[in-house]
Amino acid sequence: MADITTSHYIVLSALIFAVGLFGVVTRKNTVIILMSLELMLNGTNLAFVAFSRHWGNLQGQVFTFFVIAVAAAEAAVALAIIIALNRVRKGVTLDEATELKG
Amino acid sequence: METGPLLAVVCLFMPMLSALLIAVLGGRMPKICDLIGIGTMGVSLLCAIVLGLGHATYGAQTWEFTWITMDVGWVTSEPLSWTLGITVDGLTTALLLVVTLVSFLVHLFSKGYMHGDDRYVDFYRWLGLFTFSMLGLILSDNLLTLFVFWEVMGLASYKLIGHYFFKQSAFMACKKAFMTTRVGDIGMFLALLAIYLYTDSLQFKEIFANLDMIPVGAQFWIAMGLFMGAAGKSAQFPLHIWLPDAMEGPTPVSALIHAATMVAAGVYLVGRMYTLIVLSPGALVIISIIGCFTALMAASIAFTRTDIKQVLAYSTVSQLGFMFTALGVGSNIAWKAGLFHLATHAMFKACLFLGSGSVIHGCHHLQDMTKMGGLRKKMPITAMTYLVACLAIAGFPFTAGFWSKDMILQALWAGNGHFDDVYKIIYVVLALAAAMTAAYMFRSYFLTFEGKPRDQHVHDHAHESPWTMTTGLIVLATMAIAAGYKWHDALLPNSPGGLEGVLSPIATFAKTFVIHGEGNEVAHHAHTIALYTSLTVAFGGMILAGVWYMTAFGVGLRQKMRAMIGPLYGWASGKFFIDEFVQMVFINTSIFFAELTSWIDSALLDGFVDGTGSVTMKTGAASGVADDAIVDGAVTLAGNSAWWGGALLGRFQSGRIRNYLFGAVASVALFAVVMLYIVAR
Amino acid sequence: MNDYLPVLFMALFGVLFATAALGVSALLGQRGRQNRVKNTPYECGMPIESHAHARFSVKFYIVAMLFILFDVEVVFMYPWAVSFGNSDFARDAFPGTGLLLAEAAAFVVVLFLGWVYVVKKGVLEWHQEA
Amino acid sequence: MNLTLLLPEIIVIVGGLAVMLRDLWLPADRKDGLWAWALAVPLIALAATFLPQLDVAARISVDGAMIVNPEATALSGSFYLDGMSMLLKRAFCVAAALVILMSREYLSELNRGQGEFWSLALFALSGMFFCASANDFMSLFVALEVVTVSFFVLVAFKRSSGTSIEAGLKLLVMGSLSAALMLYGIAFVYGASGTVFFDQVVVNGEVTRTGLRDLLATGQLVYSTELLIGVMLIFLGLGFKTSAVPLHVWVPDVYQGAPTPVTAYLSVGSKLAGFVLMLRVLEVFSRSGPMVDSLTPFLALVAAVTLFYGNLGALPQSNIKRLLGYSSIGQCGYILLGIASAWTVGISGTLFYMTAYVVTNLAAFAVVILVSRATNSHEIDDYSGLGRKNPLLAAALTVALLSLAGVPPFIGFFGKFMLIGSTFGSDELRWLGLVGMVNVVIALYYYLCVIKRIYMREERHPAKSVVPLRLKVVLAISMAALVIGGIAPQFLADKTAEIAEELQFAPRPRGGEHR
Repeated sequence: MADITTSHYIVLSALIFAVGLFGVVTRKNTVIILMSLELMLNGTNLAFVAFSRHWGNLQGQVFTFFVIAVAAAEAAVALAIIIALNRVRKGVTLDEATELKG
Repeated sequence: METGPLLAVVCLFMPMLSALLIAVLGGRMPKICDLIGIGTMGVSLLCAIVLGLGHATYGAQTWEFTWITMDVGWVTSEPLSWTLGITVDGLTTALLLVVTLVSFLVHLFSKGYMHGDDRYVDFYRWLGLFTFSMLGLILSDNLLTLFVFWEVMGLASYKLIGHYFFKQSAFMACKKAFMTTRVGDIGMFLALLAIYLYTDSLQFKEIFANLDMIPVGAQFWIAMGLFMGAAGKSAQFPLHIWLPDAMEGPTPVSALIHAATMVAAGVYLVGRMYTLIVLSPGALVIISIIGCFTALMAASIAFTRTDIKQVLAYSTVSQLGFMFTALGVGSNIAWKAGLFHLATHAMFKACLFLGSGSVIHGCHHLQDMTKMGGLRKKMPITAMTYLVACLAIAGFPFTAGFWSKDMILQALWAGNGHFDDVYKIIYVVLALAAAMTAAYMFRSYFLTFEGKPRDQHVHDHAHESPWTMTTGLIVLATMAIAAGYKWHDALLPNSPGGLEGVLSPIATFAKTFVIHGEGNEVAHHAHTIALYTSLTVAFGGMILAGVWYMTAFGVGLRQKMRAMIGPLYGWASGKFFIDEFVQMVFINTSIFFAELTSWIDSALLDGFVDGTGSVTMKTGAASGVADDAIVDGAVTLAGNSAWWGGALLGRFQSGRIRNYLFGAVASVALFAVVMLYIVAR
Repeated sequence: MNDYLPVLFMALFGVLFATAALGVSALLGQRGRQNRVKNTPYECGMPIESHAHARFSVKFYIVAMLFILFDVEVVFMYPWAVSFGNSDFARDAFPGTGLLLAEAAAFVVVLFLGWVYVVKKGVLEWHQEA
Repeated sequence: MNLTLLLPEIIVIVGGLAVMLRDLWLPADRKDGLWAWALAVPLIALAATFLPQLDVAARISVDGAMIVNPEATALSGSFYLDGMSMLLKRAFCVAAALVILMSREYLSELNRGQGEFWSLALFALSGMFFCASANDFMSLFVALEVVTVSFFVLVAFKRSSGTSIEAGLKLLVMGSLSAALMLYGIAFVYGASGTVFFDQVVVNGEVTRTGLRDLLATGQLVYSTELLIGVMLIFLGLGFKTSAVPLHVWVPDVYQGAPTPVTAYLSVGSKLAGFVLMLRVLEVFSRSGPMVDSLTPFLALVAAVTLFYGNLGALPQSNIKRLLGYSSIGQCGYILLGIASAWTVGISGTLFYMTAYVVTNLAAFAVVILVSRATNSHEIDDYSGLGRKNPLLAAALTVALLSLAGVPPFIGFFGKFMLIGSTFGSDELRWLGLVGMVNVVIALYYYLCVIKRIYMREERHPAKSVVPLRLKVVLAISMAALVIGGIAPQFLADKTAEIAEELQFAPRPRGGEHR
């Protein structure tokens, strides 16, 4: 059997991305959704790093750093919002956020 | 910018300034809003007068600026350019004078009439905006801004008619006015669209230069579309129904809207687009027939009204019919006659409306003529001016109305060489309508001012109005006589300051018509016949009214009449012979006719419009949105289905993030699949 | 195939271990004898003092969050350090860089200002009530 | 490295930090005055954009081909200053300044977090600036996230209010999802091309770094399915910011739930940031004909669905903010018409419309803020009789809505005209123009429904709005822009046409013969 090629990494990254996507769509708890989103981002990171190796330049790796940083910022804000949601609506599931509609 | 257009621009923006100033300052200084209004309108009037006096020098000037030039690249390879501007020619100058004069006097009049009104400030604000839009409409050199001003005027008139919005009737009236005119606007809008599509422009001069690009079949429909818009604004059958109801507005508003401005806009539109309309003889004759029918119908209804403003309202409808009848002839003189009558009518009808306002004010908001009578001694100025205006509208010799009506009849008799037989019939009918006009107007005069007071209480408390109100009456009464000379001169094609600028395109197209020009033997013949006819109908109508109403209600005067007429007819049929004759032949017939038309009016047309309205409202109530006056039937229907579509979308918008997420992911996937399919193909 | 062998072993081992652990506990554990004491987490330990879901001060999360944020920001130091030390790389990824130090300084200053904000807001003062 | 080009960005970032720090040392009773500091920042930045040093030719001609002028780039080519970014930066400055003027009362009432609000607004502004100048996918992503994350906080700023938090959460979840999708798309593009930069870097005649523009122009990078999927995902992710279908569902909810000044900011700033990036990405990929040909049906599809979704969804609304939310989706659809057509006139129309949209929407929101302060409600029914209570406010709202509806003589009309007109250039897109026209009618309906309530209904809420000077300034500026832009649109139209030329889109529509 052949070596592990870029394609394999990409398939893996797609799978991680898909798992994250699945979690985002099916989960109810906002914290878990957040985790799933991180999973999606990490799937992408994997793809970036794999492509970085494939092309022999470091752009993909640098991109990954940015993604990590942005993801951290997003997570910080998200947790703050979730805490605030918990204070106002006494819960952290998405069912707490269904007032705006129509 | 040259002097002429500069003056016109100042004239145009003064009322706008007034509306803005009042809107800004009105809250803090409600006392001065009338002064702002009157002052700015004074400046406007001054500009118009200077413009009118210097018309010979200014001639037909236009001022235009390029709104936008952009490379659109899909119509022509040249960049698309939209030019807007104002045009100052004879027609514009004439109407500018009329509008600013009446508007100024109405502003002044309102200071007295509307004194103490809760919404005094609002009233002046909308008055300003209304005048602005009317002036803008007149000055526009293109159909685009004309249409914008047309619609803004609709809104302003809606607010003014609905000034007493807390009264159910007033509220319904303004709604009806808005809705009915909107029906006409559909036609107008389609016509505009067609014009733009065929000629690639909405500028008058471009349209007239490219008339040959409009196919013959389309000419008729464009003309009819324009007329439909005009009929809505100018209250022609069957879209006239809003005007009598609109009397719910304050009387100065009636004087402004229903005498000089808004109802004139339709006539102006037809007059302005005459070069185009005249291309289609079929459309012309339809305009004439509808105008004539409206004139007769409204005149006969006017007989049955006891409310003084209602009489004037139907009289307005009728007189507008006269104008359209004339315009429908499609000859040089007809054009002049129609617009000439527009100008003279503005003067005497504004005088009549303001006079009725003065009476209503003097009688403490009483409008029923059967409770009046003998007011001449109490309100001498009002009575005198009202009488003068009545003479003018009746076509008494040497008043303004005489000249213009004479010219209308003359134009009708001359015809245009296409449907001359029809025009002859119209001539006869219109002459009858003119006679009736004289009769019902004097009926209203006699009932109000002459004879014995029928309600002593009202009579005792009646008083003459303050100077702010009577000034307008006197000026307008003077104009009701003088206007005939001024306009008559101005409108004659061979006199200086005439309207050749406007007429020259018509002259070009006159080749296609058998236009009977001045000095022609037929025209001379027509002139003579018209003169006799108009004299006959004027005096006939006035005498009939005098005889009938003075004998029936004024006992003293009836004695005099009997003494005067008795020896003549006493041998034959006794003292009430004339009464009965008039009753039988004239009044009964006309009452029957009036009732018939009134029935058509109320049962059919009102029913139709109200029915449409109520169906709309019911649908609206069911769906919860569409009970509105702005969007008319067809759009409402489309709107309702669209609304359900929107409500359906609202179900997607469930507020649940999970659904959103799922929807988003699913639709991204869907998009991807669809796209890959498209790309693979 | 050789590349996948460790993965395969890893997976096999994981599955085996899990099933073995479950199987052994099922085999050795005595079913059917259940009572309250049996079901407590620590059957033979200390009596439970409080609920497992103890409430922490929200400060705990905030400080944790701040740690992560500042920690993650430092990640940018790596590419910077690499390119600072490796002129070949610097030319490759960021050609024409004469301001590498100043850039890093600006970055650190901004981070420092963030730290000033945090301190001034009193987030790091533990003794104050939340 | 040309740091001067970054001057507006530096001003905004330093200003944002200064406001943040200033707030820390300001006594509580003087924090109300902080708005003036915040206001100064976008104004100074706006002034800075007019500096002659920033006026660098964006393209130069080399061997007959127009290429990106290296002088106009900074940060190793990640930052690019051309006519489009300049125009948008000015628009962002105006938007931020107007929003700051609008927000002062709101913050005084909230009485909390003044420094945070202003500095976040300014950081969002800096993010928008970088969006306008982004010249590689890294800066694109980071700039976009700076805007988005700032808005997460701003939207949820009223943390005592359930709706505000809920709106924040919705924005957050949808925003993160779309960011992840976009990122995945970028990964695809990177995988297909091997670069995330738009421009190549040449040192001593040797290409040290490849760029997408050059790869596509020289045919080294050709159309492939994964490239197309990547670009589509990028457009969908950007579509989240611009409220385009399918990632638009958050819009009405967030518009309704967020504090109104934030909604106003979101509706112009964040949206335009998305659009300018869409234009940038499209510009890069328009170097390759097959790419544009496959993107066109995709964008057209998105535009059509967005138009219908926004305008139909707006019809049954009873909440003005929600209505404006749906209307914002609809407006996005119009702008996408121009982007889908992807030729000079369409792009010019897009830029024109975007600029016009800033003042128009902000004017509408300014009135919404004022009215809701008096009536404490966002129900459209509570606008009944506004024409009598506050004639000037009513007039301002009417003008703004008419301009949004595209009624002449207001500025919105020309934008719509150009956008719809641009689709008539090509046979493929003519149907889209018709869709646009149908939607103009639908949109007119619901805008007129509001106007009808303003003028033709009895007032329901007697409270009159008091208009503070700051809001008067906002209204005066936006009204002046609306009307002047409507009466004399030539200046802006010329400017946007010039920018569209510079962007080097196809001079004539694709797929359609020229009449």
